[in-house]
Amino acid sequence: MEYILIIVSAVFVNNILLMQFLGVCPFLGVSNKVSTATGMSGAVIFVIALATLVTYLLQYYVLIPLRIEFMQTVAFILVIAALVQMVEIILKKISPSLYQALGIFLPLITTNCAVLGLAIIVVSKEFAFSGTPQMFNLAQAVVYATASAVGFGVAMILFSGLREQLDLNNVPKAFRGTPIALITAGILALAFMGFAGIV
Amino acid sequence: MSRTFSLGGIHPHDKKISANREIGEFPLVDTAYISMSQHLGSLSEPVVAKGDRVLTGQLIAKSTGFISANIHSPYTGIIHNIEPWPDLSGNMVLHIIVKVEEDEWIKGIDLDPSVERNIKLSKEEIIKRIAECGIVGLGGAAFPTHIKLTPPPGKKADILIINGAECEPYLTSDYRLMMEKAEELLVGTKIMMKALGVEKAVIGIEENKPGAIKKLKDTARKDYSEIEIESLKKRYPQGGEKQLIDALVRRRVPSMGLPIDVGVVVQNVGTAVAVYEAVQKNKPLIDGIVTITGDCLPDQRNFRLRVGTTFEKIIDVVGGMPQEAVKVLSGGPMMGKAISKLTAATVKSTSGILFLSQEQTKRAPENNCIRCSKCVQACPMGLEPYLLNKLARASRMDDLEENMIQDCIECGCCAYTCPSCIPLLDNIRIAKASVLKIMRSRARK
Amino acid sequence: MKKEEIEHKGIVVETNSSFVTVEITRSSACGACGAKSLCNASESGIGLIEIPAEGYALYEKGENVKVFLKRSMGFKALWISYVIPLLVLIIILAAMTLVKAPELVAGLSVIGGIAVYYFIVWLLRDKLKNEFIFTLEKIDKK
Amino acid sequence: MNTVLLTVLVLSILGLVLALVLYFVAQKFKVEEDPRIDGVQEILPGANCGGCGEAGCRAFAENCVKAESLDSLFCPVGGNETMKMVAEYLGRTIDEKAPRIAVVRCNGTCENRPRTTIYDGYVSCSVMAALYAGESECRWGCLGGGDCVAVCKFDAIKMDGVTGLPVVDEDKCTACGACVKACPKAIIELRNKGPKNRRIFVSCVNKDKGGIARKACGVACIGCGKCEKICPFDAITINNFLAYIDPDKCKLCRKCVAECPTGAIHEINFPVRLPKKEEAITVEQ
Amino acid sequence: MKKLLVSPAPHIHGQESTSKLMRDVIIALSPSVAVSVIFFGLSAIKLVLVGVLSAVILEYLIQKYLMKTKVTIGDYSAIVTGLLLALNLPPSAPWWIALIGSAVAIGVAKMTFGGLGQNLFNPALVGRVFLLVSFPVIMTDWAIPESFITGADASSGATALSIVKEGLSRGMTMDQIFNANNFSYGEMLLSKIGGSVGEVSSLALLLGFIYLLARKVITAHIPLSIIGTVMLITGIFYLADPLHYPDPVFSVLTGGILIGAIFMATDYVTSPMSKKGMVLFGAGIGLITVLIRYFGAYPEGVSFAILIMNATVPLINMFFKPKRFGKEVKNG
Amino acid sequence: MAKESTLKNMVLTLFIVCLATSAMLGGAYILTKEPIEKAIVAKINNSILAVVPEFDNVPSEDVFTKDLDGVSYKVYPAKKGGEIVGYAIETFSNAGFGGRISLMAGFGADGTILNVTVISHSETPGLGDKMVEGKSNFSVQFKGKNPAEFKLSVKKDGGDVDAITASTITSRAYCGALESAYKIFLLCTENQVKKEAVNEQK
Amino acid sequence: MNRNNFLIKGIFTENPTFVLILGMCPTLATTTSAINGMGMGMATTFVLIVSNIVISLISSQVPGKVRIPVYIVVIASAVTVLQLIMQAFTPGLYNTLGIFIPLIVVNCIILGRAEAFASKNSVGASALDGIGIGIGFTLSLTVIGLVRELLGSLSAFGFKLGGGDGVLVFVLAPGAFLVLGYLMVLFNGLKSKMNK
Ligand SMILES: Cc1cc2nc3c(=O)[nH]c(=O)nc-3n(C[C@H](O)[C@H](O)[C@H](O)COP(=O)(O)O)c2cc1C
Ligand SMILES: Cc1cc2nc3c(=O)[nH]c(=O)nc-3n(C[C@H](O)[C@H](O)[C@H](O)COP(=O)(O)O)c2cc1C
Ligand SMILES: Cc1cc2nc3c(=O)[nH]c(=O)nc-3n(C[C@H](O)[C@H](O)[C@H](O)COP(=O)(O)O)c2cc1C
Ligand SMILES: Cc1cc2nc3c(=O)[nH]c(=O)nc-3n(C[C@H](O)[C@H](O)[C@H](O)CO)c2cc1C
Ligand code: SF4
Ligand code: SF4
Ligand code: SF4
Ligand code: SF4
Ligand code: FES
Repeated sequence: MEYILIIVSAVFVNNILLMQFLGVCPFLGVSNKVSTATGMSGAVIFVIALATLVTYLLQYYVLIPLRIEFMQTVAFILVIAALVQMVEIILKKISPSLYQALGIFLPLITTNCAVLGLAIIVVSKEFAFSGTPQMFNLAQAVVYATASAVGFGVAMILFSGLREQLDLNNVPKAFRGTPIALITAGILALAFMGFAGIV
Repeated sequence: MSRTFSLGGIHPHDKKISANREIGEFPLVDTAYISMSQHLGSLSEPVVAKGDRVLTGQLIAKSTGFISANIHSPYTGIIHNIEPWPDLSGNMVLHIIVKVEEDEWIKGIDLDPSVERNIKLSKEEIIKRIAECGIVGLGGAAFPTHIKLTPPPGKKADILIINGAECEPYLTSDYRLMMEKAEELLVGTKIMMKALGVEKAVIGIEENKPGAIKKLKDTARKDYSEIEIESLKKRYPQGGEKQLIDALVRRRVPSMGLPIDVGVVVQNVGTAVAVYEAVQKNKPLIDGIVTITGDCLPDQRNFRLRVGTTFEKIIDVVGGMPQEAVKVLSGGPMMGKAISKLTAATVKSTSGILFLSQEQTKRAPENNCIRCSKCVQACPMGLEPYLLNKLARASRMDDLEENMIQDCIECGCCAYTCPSCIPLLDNIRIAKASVLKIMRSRARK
Repeated sequence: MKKEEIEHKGIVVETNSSFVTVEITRSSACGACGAKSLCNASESGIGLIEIPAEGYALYEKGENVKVFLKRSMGFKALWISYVIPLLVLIIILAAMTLVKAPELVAGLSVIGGIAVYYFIVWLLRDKLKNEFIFTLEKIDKK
Repeated sequence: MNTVLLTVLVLSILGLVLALVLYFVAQKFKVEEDPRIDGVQEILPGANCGGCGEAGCRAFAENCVKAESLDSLFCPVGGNETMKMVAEYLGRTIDEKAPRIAVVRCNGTCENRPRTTIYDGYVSCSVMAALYAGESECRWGCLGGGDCVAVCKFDAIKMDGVTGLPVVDEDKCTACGACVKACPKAIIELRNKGPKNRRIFVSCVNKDKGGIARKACGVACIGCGKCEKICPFDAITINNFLAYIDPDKCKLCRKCVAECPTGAIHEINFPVRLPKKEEAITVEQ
Repeated sequence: MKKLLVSPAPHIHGQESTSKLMRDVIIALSPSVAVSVIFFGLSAIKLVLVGVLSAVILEYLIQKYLMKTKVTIGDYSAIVTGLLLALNLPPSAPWWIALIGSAVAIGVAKMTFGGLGQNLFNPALVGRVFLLVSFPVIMTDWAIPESFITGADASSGATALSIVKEGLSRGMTMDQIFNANNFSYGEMLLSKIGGSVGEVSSLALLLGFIYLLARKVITAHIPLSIIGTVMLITGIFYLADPLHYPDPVFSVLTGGILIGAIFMATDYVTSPMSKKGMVLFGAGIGLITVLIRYFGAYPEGVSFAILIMNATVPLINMFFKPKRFGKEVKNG
Repeated sequence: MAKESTLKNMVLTLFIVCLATSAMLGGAYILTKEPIEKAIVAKINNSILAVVPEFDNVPSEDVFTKDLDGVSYKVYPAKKGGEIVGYAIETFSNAGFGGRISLMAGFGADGTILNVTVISHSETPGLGDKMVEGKSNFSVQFKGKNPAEFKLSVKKDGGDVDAITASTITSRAYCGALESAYKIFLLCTENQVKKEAVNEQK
Repeated sequence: MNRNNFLIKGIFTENPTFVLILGMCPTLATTTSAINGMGMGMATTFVLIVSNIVISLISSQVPGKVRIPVYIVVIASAVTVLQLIMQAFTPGLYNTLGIFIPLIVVNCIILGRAEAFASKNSVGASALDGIGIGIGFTLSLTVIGLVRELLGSLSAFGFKLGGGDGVLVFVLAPGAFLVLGYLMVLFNGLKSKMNK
């Protein structure tokens, strides 16, 4: 039950994109096509899950024991950057054709707010769905981060569909591009407010 | 129970105001303009020269290719000239111009009106005769009939469908033909069945022509038990061949396919009668039944009209251009072509001339698409016209292809229903041509 | 070209008896931006694509070409490289949590599990190679 | 102090690992972009118009750097000057292309060419062209649907409300050729802009016989051949009753203009000299 | 000689036009307007007038002076938007609420996207949700203003749903709540329970539904699938725990389900194109509505549910194409 | 311009950069360590100061925890001259509109609520955040009330508290948090009483 | 480049928010009020200036292929220093801006400037560039914050301007998107008008 609450909360109620504003740049930039948005979401979910896992371990088994929590930002960003690059190298090493197929299909995933933001959130915020607020344990942290990434994906995919339709519509010139995307996102966020209070 | 096709369709007012007028003979004209492009495919090649005298029914131009047809002289007279002459859309097409003198038929044509029931020719002879007589489909596309009767290797027809739907509003030529030449039609059907080697034929007729249904059923009851007469719901485009096949035998012609892919050949009733006349009477295709109609016309008529008569002449005969008429169509209001040159002449497949008034035909200004999905619901091919229109305007060719624009039969249901008066079909038609070109060029690679 | 294919423009940079190497051109105006190598929005990071030369012998260096890949292949690549490892991650994590393993152990075994997964994929690399096939087409220059 | 040491330790280790990772990335992986691409791009106008046939200026720049020769590459917006700069930058040579401009070869204004039908469909040249010959008797001439106007990215071509013909704005036209492709009647041609923007061309595409052409339009080329005869440079040829002036051969002597009985030959940007020519110009305006 | 008119086929056009369709929607809404005027008197008239007028005037001003395009208030769609917005407000709302709502509906949700047919979200609902989120106090105050007929017995001051939600949160059972408040189905059909201006009489709304169906303005796919889903899900909850969940009929008759399903989810512009898609769309709305009602902070979720499903419409259209005539592609 | 990218070069550069920046970081950390700690302590002390009467001890040093329903709460006793004059209890509720609401509630020795401040919350600005002192009169109504006779629930639920308009959820959560704090207070004083009783027995 | 232009560039021609559309997350998240927006803007400006200076100092010594990691380390350190300082001296603002302070690290503006400008220019020019862009960013955020604050709570820089509550959405998430969207249109309109 607790995990269900975590998931619903992360995907819908506190959607990282629409409610917490993490990862807005790729949201505005890559969401032109449904297929690309889907692919991007898949990749981002994995990267976020893995990055959260690693940074969680880093936080609790390196930084805190050494009492250098203030190094969090530097350490996290370096680890995440290296991790993302490493996944790509590994993929390229494993099968160049697989990597090429992926590359031609997806935009490059680099670190963005969502990855770093979630890594920091899960180790610094207390959560309480019932009882005493606590820091997340590892499983909760990863589930929360993954679910948030799924929420990011849901918003991205919905939005890419809307974008594809807008492409064919006759949006006034002044609004074309980013402004209409922002306004659409605003209305989408308005709609998502309906989920308020579910968790 | 009347049958009908499964997707889409619309119900325009049918306005068959000339239904009760018997087929009349059209008077002789002074000059006939015979187009060399009376069929789908390449132009025919004249076999006569300027100054030659030709007889009615004499071969004057020969088929030049696979999808091409012979052309015969509709009148007796002197070849005045062979030169480009505007067709009804104003484009110059090679015409043979005949100064008409009289109406002397060439020998070998049986002009006896009695019905010749006995089919003597063999399968091969039938097809040869049809080709010689220059028969083309009279349902609109003017596709050479002998080719349709020779299925490509590996394909086999098992049903012949005779298209008597005449779903276009106003037109009554097929109806009159079924009323007045019922038995010839049935014999023609049997000839084609023989040519195709099929055991079964179905004639589909829209239920707003109860007279024709009754007449054919009565006639068929005697000796034509292998020919079924089916009544069809009144719903446009019941006569579209894919729809008709769906309605009558519940087979779906695949996308980009032909009726023969599902073992069916479709022929128009006029074609069937023309086949009868060619095979049994050796008469080439030089005339056809034409409805001349329109609400603003005082006197609507059905004529047996020779090929090569100018529209000007026809208008004269029916009493001049009506005051209110602003648009003259060759064909029905849904698929017919607007005539821009009255000096142009009729061709084999001309089936009607329709006068429309400003009020009936003026296009309303286009508004934004309100995504009402009425076009989607009307499209008999299950396409999304609104989307095709938008994609076409954005020149998104690959998306158009994915959304099966090539399946559009250009029936116009979408444009007819659209409450926002969007010229859906205008855009779809152009884009469809471009997409087909792209597809072909890819296929060639 | 059909919609089921992803298409990129590129230039042939090398040909030899076994491979045609194509460099993908950045296709959007993004390419001009100073921050492109860091930006999430800019397009594809891949540069070179090697295509088995069979049938493409006529291609010359410097030629403008289009590279195609079936869209479904793109999704397949996505599954193999990201989605399945994600499932591996979650399953191992769930299992370790259920058996109440210490977090450090759980975390490290997840990383180990993913490593094993990638290793298995590596073992299958020859099979994969034949899966993801690109096609080439010359661009007609007018 | 302990903390500082730890900090240094941790960061240094991280830095080391990162360096290794990135070393492999760089070794195995990234295609280092040719820095010259940036250079070329800076030279380009940056309109990202696609006139060159590429997705944008960047792609064009990449092409310039990588292609074996610059011959088949041309930026219509920047024109020769830009291409020269690009060639200089890359240390290559190019043939100079004469600057060009879009020319509308139809003068069938409402006055010159009476309308015989009224078009009442979707206003688009391609739709009209597929349907029929056009509102006038001339089946070659401009349909006035403005497909060329719609396609121009530079706002360089406008419909003249009075004549019903498109007019090219000399200052804005980049000779990208988009309108040429869009016109279903092949009326627009890219011609040499000419010295001082002066050029002479036959403003008609009617290939019908003289009589028919003349009947359809008062200023049609009737293929009489007078210009062909008078041209001292053999620049004019007549095919299908239609004269064509080869822009590369034409020396702008203006003899043909005076000779044309219908005024189908247009001269642009010449000083007004003979009263007769004034007439021709008024017709054009 | 007479100049002939030339155009591509088809040469005739059906009877439908945008303005006729919109007029039909207005006609279908008129019973509800009438009922609301009877029950809420001047305040209903005031809200409807302000809503409609400001919508139309704003559309006119924006088209004329900001967008400088053709003015299309003649298609009546702005009237529909204004009317539906007004019908979705609490009767006690002040006039400026209707004004702001219309401004957001027309200005933000419709004109920003390019006007009629271009918007992605239902304008009236964007207006309403904007108001709900911005002015929750006003928008959830169901005090019933003076009415033409004696308002005394009708002024419960809260919607049935909020009463239920409130009651449940205080640990009451459904029966207790029903008894305490004298709910009955007859009242719900004819309107005795508080609610938005237009939600008040289910009967009037159903009348409009029948009219729209008869005139073929809408098909029944979306409304029926919404109502069906709501009944199904609330039915399951009801069967599982009748003490704490209302029965399905109550669930459908209360709140905005009917007006939402009949008039707002069916808005052409923001609903799917294919039949299958419509059914899915409706089911989604039903599901989210119940979810919000039962688990969310808001007592009512129809508006949010429709807006959320509006966002899925492009995807639905992409994946639920109409049944094609000939699927198999040959020799492509 | 840039140096060649050999392995040695790269490792060296990164290493040096890391070394330099980390040294700088460590330095910055040491320099700011004290002010940061002070800021944190000050925050707690300030909120304690705001809710309990004058005291002469350092409550954050005397802090102890009490458990209620499996949840532990921090209690800061305020003493004057060794005598307990009140408790500042850090309490919370998870039932807020935006999740968790943390309060610092000050009780006098007799159980009257002296003052309440909001430590953290994520309620809606303009609605739920009116519970924050100074933003509306909501928090004022608790001052000087003794929960023994002042029922800590909103009037809608039969209590004595005037809810914030349209923010019943927040108001309920706030009351809930206070309720728990009061119970903790009772636990504390119970012990006290017991202790006193024991003392007396002795 | 003309040195005096750095302000025009930052505020106008290369305004990071409205023209480059970078760093959208903090722009949307922290502009619930003018003060918060300004605080975030100033924090970012600090990092921008420091990183620009440092990077322009060291860039000539950095091999091409470790450029990015070196930049990241520099930027992250600058951010950490900022974090420490804010925690120590402005704990209130630090808490309000929350997670978006560490996220300055991934703000594309900073890496973008490092790549595009600081690595190729002198220390002085880089510092000015940082100041210009920083001011542009701060100004944008302040304006967005001000608009949202005005509409949403009828106050400006914390001063109440009238009775009543304002239109609540504007301080909530949807309002952030809407205000930024419309301001962007306004900005573009202004810009094109000025260009004429
Ligand atoms: C929309 C549409 C409607 C048609 N309606 C008729 C019709 O009413 N009667 C008819 O004989 N052919 C009609 N046709 C033509 C038929 O599809 C088919 O081509 C014809 O029956 C074949 O016979 P033919 O080769 O003898 O002409 C229609 C075609 C289309 C696309
Ligand atoms: C390009 C083309 C090729 C065709 N090829 C054949 C064919 O090989 N065999 C055949 O029986 N009919 C063929 N048809 C005829 C069609 O099946 C159809 O009967 C004809 O287009 C007239 O249909 P309509 O009147 O509905 O437009 C062909 C038609 C077209 C347009
Ligand atoms: C955007 C928004 C934010 C809200 N924030 C709060 C809040 O912070 N606290 C709260 O108690 N209710 C909040 N609500 C809930 C409603 O105001 C509603 O009144 C609540 O469900 C309780 O209703 P009542 O006070 O009338 O019983 C919010 C509603 C909306 C639309
Ligand atoms: C059946 C039907 C339902 C409609 N429902 C709405 C609605 O719920 N909200 C609205 O703003 N407009 C509605 N309209 C009007 C119109 O479609 C709407 O203003 C467009 O969304 C504006 O682009 C409706 C129109 C029709 C025909
Ligand atoms: S014209 Fe084409 S798209 Fe339109 S209804 Fe007919 S088949 Fe469908
Ligand atoms: S019928 Fe017209 S308005 Fe309706 S969806 Fe189709 S194109 Fe749009
Ligand atoms: S489209 Fe035609 S007019 Fe416009 S710039 Fe290109 S060549 Fe010139
Ligand atoms: S020049 Fe060609 S494209 Fe332009 S309006 Fe005339 S016909 Fe149309
Ligand atoms: S600021 Fe760019 S993704 Fe967040």
